[in-house]
Amino acid sequence: MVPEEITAILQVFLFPGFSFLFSLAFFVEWLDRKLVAKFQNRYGPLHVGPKGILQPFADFIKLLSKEDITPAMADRVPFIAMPLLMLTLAMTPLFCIPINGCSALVSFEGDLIVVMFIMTLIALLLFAGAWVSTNRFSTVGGIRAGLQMFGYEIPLNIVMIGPAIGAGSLSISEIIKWQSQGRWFIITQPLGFAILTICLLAHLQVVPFDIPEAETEIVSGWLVEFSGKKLALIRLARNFKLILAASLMTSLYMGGTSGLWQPNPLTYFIKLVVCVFILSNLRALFARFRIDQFLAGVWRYLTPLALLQISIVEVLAW
Amino acid sequence: MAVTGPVTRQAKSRLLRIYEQMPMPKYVIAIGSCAISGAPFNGSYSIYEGVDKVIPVDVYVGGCPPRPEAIINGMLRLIKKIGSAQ
Amino acid sequence: MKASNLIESQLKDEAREITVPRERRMFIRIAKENLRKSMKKLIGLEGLTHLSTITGVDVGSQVELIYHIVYEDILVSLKVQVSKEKPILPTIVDLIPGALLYEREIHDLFGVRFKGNPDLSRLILPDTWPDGVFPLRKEWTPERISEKIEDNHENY
Amino acid sequence: MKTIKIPFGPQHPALEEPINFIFEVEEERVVNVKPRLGYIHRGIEKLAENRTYHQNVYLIERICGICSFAHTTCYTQAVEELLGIDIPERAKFIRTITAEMERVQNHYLWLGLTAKETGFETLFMYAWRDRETILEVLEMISGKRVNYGMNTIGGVRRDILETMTEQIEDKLSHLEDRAQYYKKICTKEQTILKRTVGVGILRPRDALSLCAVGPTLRASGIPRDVRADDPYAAYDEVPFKVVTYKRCDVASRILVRIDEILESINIIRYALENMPKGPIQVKVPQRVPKGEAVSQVEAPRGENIHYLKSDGSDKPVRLKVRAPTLANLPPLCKMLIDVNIADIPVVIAGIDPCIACAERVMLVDTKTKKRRIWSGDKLWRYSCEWYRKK
Repeated sequence: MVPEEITAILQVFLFPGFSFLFSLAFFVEWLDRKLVAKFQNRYGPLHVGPKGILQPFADFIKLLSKEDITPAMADRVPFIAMPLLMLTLAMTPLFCIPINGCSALVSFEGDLIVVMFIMTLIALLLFAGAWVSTNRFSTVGGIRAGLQMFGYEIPLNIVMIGPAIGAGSLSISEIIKWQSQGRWFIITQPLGFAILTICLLAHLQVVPFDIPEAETEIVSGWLVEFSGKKLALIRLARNFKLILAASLMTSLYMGGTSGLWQPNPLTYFIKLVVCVFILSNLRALFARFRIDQFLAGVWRYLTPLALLQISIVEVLAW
Repeated sequence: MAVTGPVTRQAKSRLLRIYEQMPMPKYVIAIGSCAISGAPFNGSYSIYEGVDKVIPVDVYVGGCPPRPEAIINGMLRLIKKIGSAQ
Repeated sequence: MKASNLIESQLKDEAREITVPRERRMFIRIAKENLRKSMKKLIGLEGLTHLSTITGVDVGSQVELIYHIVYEDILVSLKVQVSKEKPILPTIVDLIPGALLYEREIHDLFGVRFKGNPDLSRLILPDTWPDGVFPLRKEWTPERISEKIEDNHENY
Repeated sequence: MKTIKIPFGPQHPALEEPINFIFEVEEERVVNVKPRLGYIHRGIEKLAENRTYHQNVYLIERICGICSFAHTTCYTQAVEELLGIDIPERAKFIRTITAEMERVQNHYLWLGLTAKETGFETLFMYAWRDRETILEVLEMISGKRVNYGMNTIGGVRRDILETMTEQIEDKLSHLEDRAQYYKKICTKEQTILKRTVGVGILRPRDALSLCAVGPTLRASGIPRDVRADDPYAAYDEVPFKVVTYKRCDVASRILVRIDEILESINIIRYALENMPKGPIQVKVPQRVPKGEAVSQVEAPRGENIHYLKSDGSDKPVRLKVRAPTLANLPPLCKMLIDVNIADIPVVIAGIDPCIACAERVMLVDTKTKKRRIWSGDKLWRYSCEWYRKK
């Protein structure tokens, strides 16, 4: 085993790899729940571990121990496969995000396109999972998820291309290197950053746009039939989606790991926390939109604004 | 599963259905004297005297309505019971 | 007391007997036949008429229905009696659409059928309730009811 | 109307009837609605016939957890009218004060739940936190948070002492500026307006013909309020304004209820200042003379009617109770016509149903005649069960 391979394996499994991402997932969920609780004037998780930090981990274990029901009507194989697929798909793009130093584990020209493709795949998978679990709620939830996806996909992808044009390359690591001279895209393309946040909220199905899982209307939308281990994996996948969203915001618009001094994971971590703060702040401020209001809003405002942003970037090549 | 209020004849079938839909392990806590014994509505033609006539109950919380502290106490007992059963 | 004189003048030919226990209350007993006529008159009065509810009372061989109507600030109660054997009354849903649920409730608990009511399906009692058992009638004592119910749907 | 969190225990609104709506739907639009009640029918009227008048006070109090004081006031007034006694002035004032406090508590609870229906968690948490302050006041006066047990035939069982007044005073002022704050939010916050303006329209003509009551009626511009039309307790001595709004939709129902909170707080303040001294209860015989009485009360949700018939014994011959929610059901069905499916919970919450709105919504698709049963929201089932954990 040649030292490089060992370090590569170590990197994949240990530091910016699985174990780090797992603990980051639980930490991010805890942070999100604590922040939203603070906004809503209540405590949030308290008892498990210091300040409740182990609460998400405890929930995960509890869900694993719960009985795992597969509804008789649902077709078994896709129903069981769906949570696993969702977890893997949610995790893979994280390897393209540079966490340790300036280049990610997997960085090649065009990995931004791969990330975008995988994010669309997740949304599609969600629709398939809902359709497979043959429950009236989940079918309606799935249709709403599908509709919502049509809404936010286009502005999301356009706005993610913005920084790539600005930095002249399609690889996230290059974009970060370009931004490391202090020219963060959030300053040059503030509109792009705003649209990216809104679309990521819709991607994460978080309150203003949690239409597919509206508790008061359709119990919990497409999630309703999953229980036990499957639900645990889906919730974990959701945490990874949150990390993905936050790290996209940091690396594309706020210079990822590059900061005032030598690029290191600490700056990335701080910016990640800032982005999670922004996301949960928005989450606590709004009521839920109806699906037709959401679509109307997106097609009337978000998409033209995104096109405007791209044209500005194209013309001025900031 | 937390059950409050009297179990009426009409609602019994739904209570049973939900009880069966719950994934194992199942625990039931009956909150309020209506749930325990039908309290002031005893003798009415349309209620069952207490939830335990319909489904097995683990913890009873008395009071009409029970105070918040009484409910929290009931929950803690339930957690202790779950712990010991594990 | 302008409003109460107005009502008295309107309904004096149908009314068998008018009692005024206290101000802003009025009980008027009318025959079954001119229930709709007096109801039309009451609604005809300008100003705000609003049917609060219909109460059923079991008075020995008859079932007495009391229509509580609020006009201006007076609560008028029209009392109509109908025999238990042939409990049929004309409906007032076309005059006051709000009466639909009250008539269904009275039908459930007293067994009074309202001719012309579009839908008299079960409102309050469970679907498995045996027909013919009207809980609020005096002859159905709680014991008789529970014993009738037990043998009716033990399969539940 | 409750959530699955543990602290919302039974003192959460003990709702009257979980209801089953049958909607006929064309794609997203609701075409026809048919309500089905009975999930919580406890046969109270039959029970009341074999209990003495004093035992009935406890039974009537448990009809609905939130407007329990309105029910007992209505019942005791009917009995007092039959007995022909007049309760002491001070008792009347205490009844008015407690009734208004119950209204404030109910409206805060309703504000939180409507926010929950539109998905606005934060406002839900805030409204319910403020509701705790009024619950503390009620607990200080009556010893219990919800079914206070204050009312008895012939007066009130507990007195509001001088020492309590300034505590009540500063809690009221806190509640008042919270209500102002919520009013500002509910008129400016875009997301709430988007979900409530123009939703669940009830025109004044329909409201009248379908006999709507309470805030639902007043939100369609009709100033009908039992406290003004048929004053009971001390309402004839206390000046107050009947709140109405013209816009006939859920947004105007929100504003009507918030204004009523402010109005109630003024009533409480006025009543506390000039409450006469004197006894709070009058001795009452066991037997009630023969006769019948109808009494009306403005419960937080609308007009409450009790009909009482007695035959001289110590048990009533007939006691009829009509809660405001039953009167608001036909208008609700009218409002639900051609409403978007996603708005159904918001419109139902609009009339503040004293029903678990555990509506088992059955969607009958008119085209395909396919009947899809949607257990609208298993979490909200009142009489059956709450999920212990989401």
